[in-house]
Amino acid sequence: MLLEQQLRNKLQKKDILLMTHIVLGYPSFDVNRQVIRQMVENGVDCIEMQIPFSEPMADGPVILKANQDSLAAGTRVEDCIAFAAEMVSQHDIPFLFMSYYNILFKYGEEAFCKQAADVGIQGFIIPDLPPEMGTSFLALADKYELALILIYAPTSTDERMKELAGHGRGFIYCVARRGVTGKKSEFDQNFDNYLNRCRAATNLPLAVGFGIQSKEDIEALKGKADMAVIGSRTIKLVEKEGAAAVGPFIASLR
Amino acid sequence: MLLEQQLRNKLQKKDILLMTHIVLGYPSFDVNRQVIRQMVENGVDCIEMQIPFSEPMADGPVILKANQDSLAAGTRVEDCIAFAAEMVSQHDIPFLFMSYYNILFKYGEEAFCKQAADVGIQGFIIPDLPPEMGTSFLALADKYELALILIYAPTSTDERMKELAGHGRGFIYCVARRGVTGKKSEFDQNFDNYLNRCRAATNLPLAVGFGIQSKEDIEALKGKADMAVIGSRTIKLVEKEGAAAVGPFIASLR
Amino acid sequence: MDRNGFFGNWGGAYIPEVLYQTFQELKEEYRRCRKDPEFWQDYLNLMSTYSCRPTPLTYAENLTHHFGGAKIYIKREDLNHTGAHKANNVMGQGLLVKRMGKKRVIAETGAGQHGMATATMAAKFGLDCTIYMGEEDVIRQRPNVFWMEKMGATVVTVKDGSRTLKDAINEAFRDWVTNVDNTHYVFGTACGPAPFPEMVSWFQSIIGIEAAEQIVRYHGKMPEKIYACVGGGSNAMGIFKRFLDETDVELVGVEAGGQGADSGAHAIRLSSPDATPGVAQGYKTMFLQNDDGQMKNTHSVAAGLDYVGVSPILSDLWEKKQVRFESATDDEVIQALDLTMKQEGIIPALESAHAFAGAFREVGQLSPDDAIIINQSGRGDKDIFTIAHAYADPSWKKFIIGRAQEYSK
Amino acid sequence: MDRNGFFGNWGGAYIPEVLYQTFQELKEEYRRCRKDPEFWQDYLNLMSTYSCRPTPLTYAENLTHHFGGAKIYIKREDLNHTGAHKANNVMGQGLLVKRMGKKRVIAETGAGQHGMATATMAAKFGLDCTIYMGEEDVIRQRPNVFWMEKMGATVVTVKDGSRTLKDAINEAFRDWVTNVDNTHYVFGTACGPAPFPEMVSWFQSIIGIEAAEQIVRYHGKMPEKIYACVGGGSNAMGIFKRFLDETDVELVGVEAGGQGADSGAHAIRLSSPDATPGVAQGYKTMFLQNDDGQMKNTHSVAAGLDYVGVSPILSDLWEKKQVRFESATDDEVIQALDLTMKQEGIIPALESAHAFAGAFREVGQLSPDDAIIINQSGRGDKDIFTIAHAYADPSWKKFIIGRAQEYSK
Ligand SMILES: Cc1ncc(COP(=O)(O)O)c(C=O)c1O
Ligand SMILES: Cc1ncc(COP(=O)(O)O)c(C=O)c1O
Repeated sequence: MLLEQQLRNKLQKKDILLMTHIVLGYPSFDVNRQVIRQMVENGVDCIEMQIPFSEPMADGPVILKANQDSLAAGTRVEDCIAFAAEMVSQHDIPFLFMSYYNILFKYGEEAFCKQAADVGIQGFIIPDLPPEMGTSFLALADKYELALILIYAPTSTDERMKELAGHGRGFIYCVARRGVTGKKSEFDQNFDNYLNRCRAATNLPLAVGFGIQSKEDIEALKGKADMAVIGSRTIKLVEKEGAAAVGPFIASLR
Repeated sequence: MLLEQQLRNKLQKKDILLMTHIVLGYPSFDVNRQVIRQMVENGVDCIEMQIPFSEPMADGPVILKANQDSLAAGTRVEDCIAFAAEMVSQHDIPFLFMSYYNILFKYGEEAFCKQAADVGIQGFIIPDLPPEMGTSFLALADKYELALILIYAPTSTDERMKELAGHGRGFIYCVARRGVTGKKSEFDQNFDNYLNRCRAATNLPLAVGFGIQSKEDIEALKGKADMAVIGSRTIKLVEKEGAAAVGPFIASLR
Repeated sequence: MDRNGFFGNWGGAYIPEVLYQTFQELKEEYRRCRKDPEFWQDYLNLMSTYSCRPTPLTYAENLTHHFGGAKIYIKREDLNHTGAHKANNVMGQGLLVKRMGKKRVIAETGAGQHGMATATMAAKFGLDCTIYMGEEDVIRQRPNVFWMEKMGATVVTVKDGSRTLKDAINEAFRDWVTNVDNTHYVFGTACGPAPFPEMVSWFQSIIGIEAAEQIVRYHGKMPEKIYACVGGGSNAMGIFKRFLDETDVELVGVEAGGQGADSGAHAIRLSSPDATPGVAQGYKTMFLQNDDGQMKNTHSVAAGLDYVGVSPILSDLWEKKQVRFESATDDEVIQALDLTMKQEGIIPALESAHAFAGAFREVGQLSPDDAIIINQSGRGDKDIFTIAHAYADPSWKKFIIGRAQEYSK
Repeated sequence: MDRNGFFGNWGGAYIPEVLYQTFQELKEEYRRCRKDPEFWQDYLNLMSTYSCRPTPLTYAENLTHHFGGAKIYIKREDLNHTGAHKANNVMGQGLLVKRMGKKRVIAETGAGQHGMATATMAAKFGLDCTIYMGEEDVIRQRPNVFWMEKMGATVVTVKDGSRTLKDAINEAFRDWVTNVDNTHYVFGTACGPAPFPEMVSWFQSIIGIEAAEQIVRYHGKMPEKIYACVGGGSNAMGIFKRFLDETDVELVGVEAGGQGADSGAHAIRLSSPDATPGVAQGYKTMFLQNDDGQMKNTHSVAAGLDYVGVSPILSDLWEKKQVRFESATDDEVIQALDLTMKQEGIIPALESAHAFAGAFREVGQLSPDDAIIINQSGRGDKDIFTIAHAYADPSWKKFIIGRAQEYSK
């Protein structure tokens, strides 16, 4: 079943879904394992697993450091794929790969899609691959029934949003604000107008990411968005209080 | 009696005359006193007393340092004139002032000539005052019967020598070589040719200076020059062995 | 450049969605400027009154006799205001920023030359300015940092990754996506997402346009070869562009050989097998990366050449064999610098000295009837710390130690 | 200049007899060059291909608005090769030396700029080169010393007297009287025995010739006032000369006020009562000396202005009230420098900054319809140690201390 359908099914039972994010190999695959278990057990609906890249242009200090430390610890792409296979087999929620285009490009677009499909990954988030640059990759993703999630930003015009909607699969990742990951966002009137524009532009489910940190944030999104994305927040949590703290935190969000 | 005549008289009795040089106030007027006494007692025929100047452009390291130390010790032009008066009254040989033009210029050309004449100075050596620059001063020197000694250099053309001869008084100071005071000179064939040119250009007595250090040097000059000039050599001697060493050294030169 | 910003297989604009709209506007404004003859005229006026364009083409008579081959001419970008070709690009983008009405500029810098140039432009055009500079370069190029700050710019030391140029670029992009509305990113070289490679090359093309006119005036015909050092590729594109259609003129790009092509410690992207196609910092080109696509650390004595990528336009010209690429090691570069100083009284920047080293290797074999042009992209003054260091000059060390003692009091 | 080298009551040639003949030859050759239109043409060609003459005249729009008075134009001698107007004089004398067939040049230097320029010229013309530099200046201007040596010159540190410019000049004369046959003394400013004051001014006059043409082109008429800093007087004479007959143009020379006109620690020869007529270093002018005629120590933050004498031509113009003289203190100069960097992105040498300080004081009172020209004799890069020091920049100190620790290992 395609990612979009899976999410729609979940949305039958919940008024908003939760997607979380981890950086593979940071602080270690072992800790990744514990964190993911806690996330799943506490009702996370979807997890994006970031394959670390040396030039994470769109990421803020927290995830940037996670990328660098993971690589410094020797994380390879093959390790990430193997770990993904393990997670998919153990947990019954959709998993996505998040990374920068060079990782896929260097691996080989088709080889990567094939591998991802084989291990049961449902889709990709690639912040530096707008559809103009990803024509061949979009085709391959469809061929292997993988959803290439596209991104909306507050700076996107209505016209641009429509264009992206045409290429998007699974859901649209709405970046809550200008800037990189990690900083707090304001969910004010401007934000609502922005989400309304997003909604008007596409029928795909809307996920909202960047700076979502608390139950309040998520409450504020109910009825406006279909999925909330928790990114840096859990990474900081694990750094401070360890993997065990993730479960309670996730639970506290709903 | 004019300087030239005095020297000619001395030349009746000696085959070569000796002129020595001191820097006033270096290392002190006291030492100057002792040194001059020793020079006179050992048969020096003429003494040039250098009034220190802060920019002794034509002097080498030894005399340069003497100038600076004398000034650092507080030597003033007035002190030099007073000291000259004392020497002239005590010793029966001609004394000359050697200095750079600014000292006389700043004092006032006429004022300085008058003063010098009053205290019995016989003439001046001013390395940075060629006759073209000294028209007024030459006239004043004549008025006060002071000899402005002019200088020949190996680079002077015959024509230039003739021109200088016309303005020169007392004797001509023949610089033995290119360069500043203090370094040894070669008294070779070139040098002889040079002295011949000097002799041909003027009837004034010829003094030879720059780098004369020993009896041999002076022997070499006999018959060619009328006066040998000992400069830096005695200053170094006083620095090393004290004033008392000057007498024996002078004696050893003839 | 095709409509997606590609040159053959290279280039493009791999940018986060947040920047999409800005790039549309930038491309639009850039297109307008290219169509508007007045813009180029304004640019020429600015460069001839604020900097000293046209820069001279100097006949290096002593070097020519030293090697006994072709006549050596040096294009003197070192005489630009701020001391390098970087001014050409920055002033051009400055005029663009004024048209776009943005009030703040940011820039990355490696050697500090581009940072200096941008800080200078910002002061002249009354713009706020933030410069991102890798920690290692901040140390290598301290004097430039001092001047940038004195001209009112904020210099941010980047401590991520390899702490050099590429990391400064990432950090600048992070600033841009955050402040996109009022900020223009003055990209410093012919790399990055379209339209930067083409736009920067356009502004720099003034070098070659002048050089072509000058060499014909002095030498009577086109040169045999033209040498330029290649970091990101802007000074090379700047002097090459005009000559691309002159098929008899060989264009030679000299990359940073660092400690040698086999040492791994270099920045050779096109003239060694170490680099492979990749996509980073918003564009596709030949990158020094490992099998996973992770960028490697590079090395060069010249901060401005110490970079993992290279202009996509040059990758295209390389693939099409329109430009030949060589490299020069740190040692060869210091030797070339030494020879040039002693023979001509000219002090090339360490970056530029790569072009000299590359040319010196070959010029002896050419005929005295022919001429070559070396592009002196900048002056070496800025490199005194690096160069004095490379010479291990004892009196320099003594001087620095003395100064430090004063400061430690 | 009359036949004895005087300008009114000033100048002359008070030289030891050993040099008489050389000066005859020098004067002769100089006269021939002045009569020979080809010589000036060769000079222009050299300066436009090796340096970047004509140097720009930059309209300082921001400074103009800042002061709200006359339009401020800056003559950009800083863009010369080696970074100052000194190149104009040195290259001219270089051509002269080639005609005279001498094989060795010597020079004094204060700021190091003239030494740099001479070492550069010597490298280009293949001449042996020895530079005399006061110990204090060697310390103040270390980077220049480094470059001079790298260009093959021998730099002799002068430890006599005040260990600054005047002592370097004496030492250079001592070398000259010793090696007069094969050596030319490249005097660095419009001082010294005739024909140097006039000859140096002649070579520098290219500044004013260009500036006059440029200001009329940009501004439509002659400027109200022209400001130049005055050390020995060469950059001032260089820009003033062309305007001496333009009686409506006021010429203003700015001397080094050091710690203040009353502090005794300054180098004000013409705009304070401290100086008196004197004769030293081969010429007659206004000197800072005591009642006995002994030269005093001078002080300026700018090594190039830290000198006891001044061009006899300027003393004459001062006496005849054709040039007005002012002074600027070290502090005013640092402030003017700071403002110029932030407003225009231009970094004047500390010497030049005196001219800026002098102009800033007055420009506000002039009409916006009028214009002034400030002669930027050189660029400030060379002064980084002095300027960073003056700012007591902490990160700079930290940097130097860090470097020193490396070197102390
Ligand atoms: C003087 C100089 N030359 C060359 C370069 C390399 O850049 P590019 O290859 O874009 O000319 C730099 C970069 O900072 C530089 O400062
Ligand atoms: C940049 C600069 N300006 C001015 C001067 C002062 O010399 P002058 O008065 O001869 O121009 C110097 C002397 O070194 C200098 O380096």
